Amino acid sequence: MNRIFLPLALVWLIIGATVIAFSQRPWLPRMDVVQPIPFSHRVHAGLNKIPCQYCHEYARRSENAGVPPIERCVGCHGSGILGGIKPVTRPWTDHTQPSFEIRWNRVYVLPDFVKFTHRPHINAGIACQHCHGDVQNMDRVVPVKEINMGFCVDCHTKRHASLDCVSCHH
Amino acid sequence: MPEGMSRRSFIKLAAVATTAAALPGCEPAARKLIPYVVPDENVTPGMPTYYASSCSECGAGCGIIATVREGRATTLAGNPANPISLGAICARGQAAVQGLYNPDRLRDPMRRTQNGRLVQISWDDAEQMLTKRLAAASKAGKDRVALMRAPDGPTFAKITKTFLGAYGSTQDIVYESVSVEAARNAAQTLFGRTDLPVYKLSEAETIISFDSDFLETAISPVEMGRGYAEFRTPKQRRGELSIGHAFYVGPRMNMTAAKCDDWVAVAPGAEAQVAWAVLHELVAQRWVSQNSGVDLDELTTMVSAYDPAAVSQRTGVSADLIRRMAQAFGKSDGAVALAAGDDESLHLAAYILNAVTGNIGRTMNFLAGPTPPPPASLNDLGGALTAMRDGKIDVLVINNVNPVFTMPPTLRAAESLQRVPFVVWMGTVPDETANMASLLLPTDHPLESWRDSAPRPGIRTLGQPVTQRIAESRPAGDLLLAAAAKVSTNLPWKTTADAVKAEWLALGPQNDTDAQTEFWTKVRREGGIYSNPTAAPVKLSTKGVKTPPPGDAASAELTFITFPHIFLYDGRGADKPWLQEIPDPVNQIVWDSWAEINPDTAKKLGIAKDELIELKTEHGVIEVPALVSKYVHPNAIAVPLGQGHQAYGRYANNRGANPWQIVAAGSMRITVAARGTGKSRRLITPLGKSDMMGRSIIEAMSLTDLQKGIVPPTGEQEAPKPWEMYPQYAYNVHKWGMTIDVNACTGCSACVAACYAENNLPVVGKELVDEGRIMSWMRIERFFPDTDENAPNIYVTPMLCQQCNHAPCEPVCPVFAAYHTQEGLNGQVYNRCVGTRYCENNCPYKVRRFNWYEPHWDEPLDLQLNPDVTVRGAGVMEKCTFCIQRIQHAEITARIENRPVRDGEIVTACEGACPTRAISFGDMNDKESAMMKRRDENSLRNYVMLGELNTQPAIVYLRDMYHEKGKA
Amino acid sequence: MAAAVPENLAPTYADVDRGVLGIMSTPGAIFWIWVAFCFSLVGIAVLLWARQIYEGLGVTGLKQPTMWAVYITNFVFWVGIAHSGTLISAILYLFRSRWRTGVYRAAETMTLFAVMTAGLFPMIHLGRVWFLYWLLPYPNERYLQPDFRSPLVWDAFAVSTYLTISALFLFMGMIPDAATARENAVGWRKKFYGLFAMGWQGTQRQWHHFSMAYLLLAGLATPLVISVHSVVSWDFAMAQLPGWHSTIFAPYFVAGAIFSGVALVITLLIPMRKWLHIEDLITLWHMDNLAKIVLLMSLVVSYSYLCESFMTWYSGDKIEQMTFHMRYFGPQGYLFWIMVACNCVIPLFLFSPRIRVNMKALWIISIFVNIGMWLERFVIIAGSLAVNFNPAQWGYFKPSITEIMITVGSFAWFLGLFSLFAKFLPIVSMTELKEGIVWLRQAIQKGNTVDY
Amino acid sequence: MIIVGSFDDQELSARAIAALKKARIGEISWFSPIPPEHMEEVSHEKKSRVRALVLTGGIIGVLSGLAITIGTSYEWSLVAGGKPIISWPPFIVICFELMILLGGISAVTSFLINARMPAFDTAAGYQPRFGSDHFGVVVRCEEPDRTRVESILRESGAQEVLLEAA
Repeated sequence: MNRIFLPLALVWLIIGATVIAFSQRPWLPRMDVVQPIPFSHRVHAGLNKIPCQYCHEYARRSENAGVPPIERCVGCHGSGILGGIKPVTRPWTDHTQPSFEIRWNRVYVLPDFVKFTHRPHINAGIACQHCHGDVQNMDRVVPVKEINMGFCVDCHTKRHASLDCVSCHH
Repeated sequence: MPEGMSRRSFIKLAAVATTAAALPGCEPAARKLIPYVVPDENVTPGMPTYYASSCSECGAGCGIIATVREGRATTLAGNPANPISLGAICARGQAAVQGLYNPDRLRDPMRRTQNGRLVQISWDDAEQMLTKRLAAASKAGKDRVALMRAPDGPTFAKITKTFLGAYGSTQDIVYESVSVEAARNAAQTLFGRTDLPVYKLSEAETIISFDSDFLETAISPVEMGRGYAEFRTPKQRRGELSIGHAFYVGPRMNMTAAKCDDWVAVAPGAEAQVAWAVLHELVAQRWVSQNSGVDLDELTTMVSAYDPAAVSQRTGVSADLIRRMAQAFGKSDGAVALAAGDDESLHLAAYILNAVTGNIGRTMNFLAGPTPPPPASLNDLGGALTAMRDGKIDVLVINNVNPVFTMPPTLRAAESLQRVPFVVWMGTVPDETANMASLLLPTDHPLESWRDSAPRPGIRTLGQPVTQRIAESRPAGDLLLAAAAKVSTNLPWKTTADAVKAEWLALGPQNDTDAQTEFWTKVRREGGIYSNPTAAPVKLSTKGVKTPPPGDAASAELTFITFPHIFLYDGRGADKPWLQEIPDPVNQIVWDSWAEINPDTAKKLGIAKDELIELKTEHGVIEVPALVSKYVHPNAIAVPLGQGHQAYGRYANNRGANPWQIVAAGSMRITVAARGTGKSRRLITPLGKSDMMGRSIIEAMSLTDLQKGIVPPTGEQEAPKPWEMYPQYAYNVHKWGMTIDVNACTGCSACVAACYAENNLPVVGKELVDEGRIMSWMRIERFFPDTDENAPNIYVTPMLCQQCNHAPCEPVCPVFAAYHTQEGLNGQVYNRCVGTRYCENNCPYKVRRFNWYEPHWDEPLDLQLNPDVTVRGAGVMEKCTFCIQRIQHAEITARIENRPVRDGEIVTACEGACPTRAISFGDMNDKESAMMKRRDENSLRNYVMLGELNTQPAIVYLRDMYHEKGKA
Repeated sequence: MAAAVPENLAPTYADVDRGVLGIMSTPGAIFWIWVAFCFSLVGIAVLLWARQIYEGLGVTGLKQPTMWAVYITNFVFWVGIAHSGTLISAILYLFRSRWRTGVYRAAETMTLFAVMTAGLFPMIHLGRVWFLYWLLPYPNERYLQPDFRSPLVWDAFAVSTYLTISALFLFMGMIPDAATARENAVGWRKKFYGLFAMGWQGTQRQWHHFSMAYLLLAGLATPLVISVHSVVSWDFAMAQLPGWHSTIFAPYFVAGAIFSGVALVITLLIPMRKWLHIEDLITLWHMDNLAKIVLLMSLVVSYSYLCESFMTWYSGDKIEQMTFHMRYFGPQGYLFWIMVACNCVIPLFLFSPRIRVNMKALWIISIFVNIGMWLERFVIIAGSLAVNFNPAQWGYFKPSITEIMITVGSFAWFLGLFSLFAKFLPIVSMTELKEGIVWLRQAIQKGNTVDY
Repeated sequence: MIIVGSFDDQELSARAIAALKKARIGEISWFSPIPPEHMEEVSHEKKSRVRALVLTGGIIGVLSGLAITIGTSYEWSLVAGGKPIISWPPFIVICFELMILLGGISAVTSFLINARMPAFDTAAGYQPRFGSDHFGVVVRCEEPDRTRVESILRESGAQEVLLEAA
């Protein structure tokens, strides 16, 4: 009997695993994101207690939270607030290079058909950590929660937020 | 624009946002974040920014509000502050963004080599070349430099003067292809005015249009459309409910004629006699105003040859109809006659009609104040071109006009340009004229540059750039000023931006810098300064009035008539794919030109449908496919302008024929010899049948019924009172709905263009339209009535998703991609769709669209995409959801501000664009909303499409209105 | 024609085995060329499908408003074909109809492959076939499930159930035959047939449960076959489109399915019995009976057409009437009239007993019926969509080369699989022929006495 | 000891079984290449358990149909076309199909289990010809009964009687 049923079970296992593998989406948060400069959220948000929205200032006003303009970095790093400029921050305190860019790598990427906007969530008093995890304890930001539809829907159900598909997909 | 933002980061940010929007379905979105170096205080990334500006697509002077996303202008809407547009915008205006992002725009300066090839050169070389030639020309003598341009506003005119002055020339040729010279001459003759009057259709009760397509291209389509809708809205006049009564006298049924009550089909050229016959009847019956200041006796002698009976004999228009027109005109409380064309006697008659009935100062006004200078007259134009041929011009700078394409052969434009040793072309998309130029300079699109316009007294619009340049272009004014700066040291300004600012500051408060700053902010915010000018007093003098020759018009030979296309106009719109793909409202043809020919004439000439007709005049020959239609007079063959480009970018090239090639300068009509060639080219239309087959799709009712309060029999079959098997769902917060006034809808398709722009609808091209793959979520549904009596001339109405409460499309979807939202919408979740297409099969209105292929935009047209709307990939069904992204935006804002969504806060794209305000959107739960009130106030006219199916649409249409035929 | 078997040489059990096992001899070159030809056509179809998936459904002739046409027609056609197999094997089994024994395995095989072919078409027609599994309920983090109110989900359940049950029915019924083949084979074939026989030895215990299970399976398959085509018809009847929205559709489609299916059985059996030399296993008596079913079903189908037209006229629904008017006299009206000729007129020849046993004539008539029934579905599907509620959106469908080749490929796929089956597995049930050997003897006699 | 009688006719083998039963000798079983109507008749077996199992399978099918349709409808209640969330008529279709599906699968599986299939061993007394044109009657008996059994088989018309060691 086993001679037939074992291979069958194996085939089913393989099919099942394939289905599960493919039902994952390529835009899941990436664990391996390395930023171009060794920026530490732990130092900024944790040790120095800089509020999230000091840098990610658009979160309450816009779809995107936004990455801080270099001017914002220079605000502290280039002025007297910090005792001196650490070597790693030198490139962008050099005002002679206005076109200097930091090309941050995105940790959280949503597909185009998900129209997530930060604005209502921040205004509803959801802590950033709710989705992004305890960023203030991370040197390098890695995703803690798997941001998928179930994650959104769970919270929306709990908080009686809109469960209309078109609220996010349009 | 954010001035502090670095150019590179803008381009990159734009690129990030675009890739995100342009990638459908499964591709991972952009993976990089690039921060600003210094943030712009006025811009919130991820949120739209709005800039007021002015529209440069035609001379009407509408204001626009550009929606800018991350530095990219995505959509244009009307500017509510501007009294001409009052928040609405036409299809052509909206397509300006496609001009901006046109993939065929010239990106770098080009020089033509000896063998005719174009080579790219640097701006420095180009400017050097230009100034060298200019210097040489001005050294050779006076007036050896000429500039041909469009009427580009007062500031640009000053820059032009400065430039020409620096090179010792006065040759400023302002060129408009569609001439209104006859109207100007008539105004000059009668009133001594050099400007044209302004019409107030809303004040009128009767309109007679003598071949003036005032709802389409003549005058100002947005303003006239709005006025016409008011004129047609049922309202109390002299204690009786009535709607305006409109007559259209002309050889073909255009969109304007379709919306009028009576289309008086006349042979081309017979309009004037009819107009004078109406005048005859008015005078004979003394339906004239006592204090019009017109010498009636003199008038009586002038009109003596135009007794209605006699004119009826000569033109074939029934005398009774002429008398009815006169009666309606003379006995109404406010009337207006409009005219178009090159026949001065026709314009005279129209002006006199308005004058004798006392309507000057009421429905027709000459405004007091500085009026825009007229474009070059035919004589001046001829003179300038002769000068070129005679070698009197060394350098010709052509800015933003296409004389080679739009000038009839009699002007010999191409030959003239060839004789000019150095032709400089400045513009965006290289055209036929650019083909003859030695130097091609890419200039900024109007949306990229500073400009202004003064379309009429009291209105001055300011155009500010709404987006950064997308090519290596420069403002045309800057080029002229830079060239002038080489030889002249005391220029008032260095750049166009300076010039515009200086000119505008001169209009505001002086000596107070704070007030000046405030003024400058205000005009930029409002897009101009607007005042309400008084009507200038005019006195009519009939001296020198030419009456039409009282010849026999009915038996005249076959006449070719051409007319500006509602979207492509004289050809300048042909490079914009939206305008090519949106079907012409009356004939529903896309991507081609057609020859309207009466079935009788076609039969006589043996011409079949779609057969190429060879149209031969003394000036040339064109071949156009036949559109056999009863809506054109048997004596006429009508071909629209616009197509027939040889060099105007990929969207315009090699389509249709150019009627400019066979007419004479100054006229759009000419005697023609037509014959079938035996070859044929199918005219492409997305429309199936033109016959409604008695179904309740577009309904109409007569004024009499409305007055009596009778609900007319609908096209619908008798259905038993719907019996609900299941309890209705409750919509606790909102239930979105729409009211569409079919009576107000003219078919102008501004809503369709708005939908294309807002919802990232791809343009599929002629072949795919033919295959039935057009992607428009919204369309103008057009039907011909099956009866001549008691029906509108043509039925038109916007057709879009009806958001049915009992939507047939929803329960057939196996995966809930189509479902009903909690706010009563027919949601469509694109990423859930597997593409069974069952929903579209089950949609009785056929308003769903399937992505047969991956959508595609030629770069950089994709910069126009709206990031709030997903771009749908291949295999996905898509449809209108009442601009759900705008609803979401407003609801989120309201929630954050802790208040309910206000009525009118959400404006759908179609509603916002509609010039006639035919569309209103609102909450059906809120009985006080403007949308619901409109329903209630017009309860007799309410109907829903295909109501017998009990789909319970959220769109309630208001029936079209008509006067019963034969009744004044 | 039918091999003349003298009475004294009436077949024995061994003759039956020899006859059927003889078919399963090693095939020759012609067979392989034929199979290779079939599967190369399938290959073309697969390539075209791959292109369709890559580029989008634009490569088909589908358009506004005919969103469904050839693919769905093929789906309904093949599901319909499948039905006759179950009818012959299950329903006639329950009725203890003697003559089914000779033909039922072939019909059942046809059912399985036809359902397999049919099942491909909903996939081929999908815009995003890679999300096909969304039509089935499975736990997922999105909390999203299919909408069981959609007829397409019923379809998914009905067709997959049908595929499962007909495969079970076929392979279970084949167990005793496979054992016979196993006992008469050597080498790899012995193992091959042993796999299908699953250790069947015809013991008392095996027969005891087999008989009951087979009977119950036949009992389950009977309502299933009715339900499957009813569900397929509801894909259309549940829509409100004029020409689709009709309560007559379920019986009408079931009748049509049996009609076309039996016709295809005839189409397949006539060359098969000739080329495989099994005229004395599948006799003229069998063919005569099949022809009678075709005739009966032709009359039922014709009645349905009349009924449909009458109801349209009697309802007074103008839109419905217009749809039918356009179906009869519209630009594609000729398709309807070809269909009427094929389905209602040509089968009337079968009233003649001589034509019923004239294999050439019968074969040609069966081909006409196949064409007619394909057209029937096409006329209903594409024709009704073309003439919908909104005249501004009317438009007729024209197939593209992709659709034509995929259709051809589906026939090739079906014939290829069927040929392989016929050559390698018992295409005629030995067990049941042996059981009814008395009847077989009579059948051969009847075949001999038929005047032809 | 196992005695195998082979017959070329079902009725003869059935007669043999009947006779053996009457004589109350040994344990009788048989092989048949065709559906054994006559042999079953004389064997007087209990009704097959397959019946009950198929019924169970069908009921499970209906119940799982109800569970899937109603459960998933409540999991996320989406409105479509104004129809109720729990729409019975369409759900019945699903229940029906699942009833058939599970009923059919349980018919086959219960047959296989009850018939001890797939079988990898040869049953005692099996001969290959029982797979095509011969019927076998197998009697498991003690040595003393051997002659009686053989004679009954021969009298009933067995073509051949073989003796197999146990």
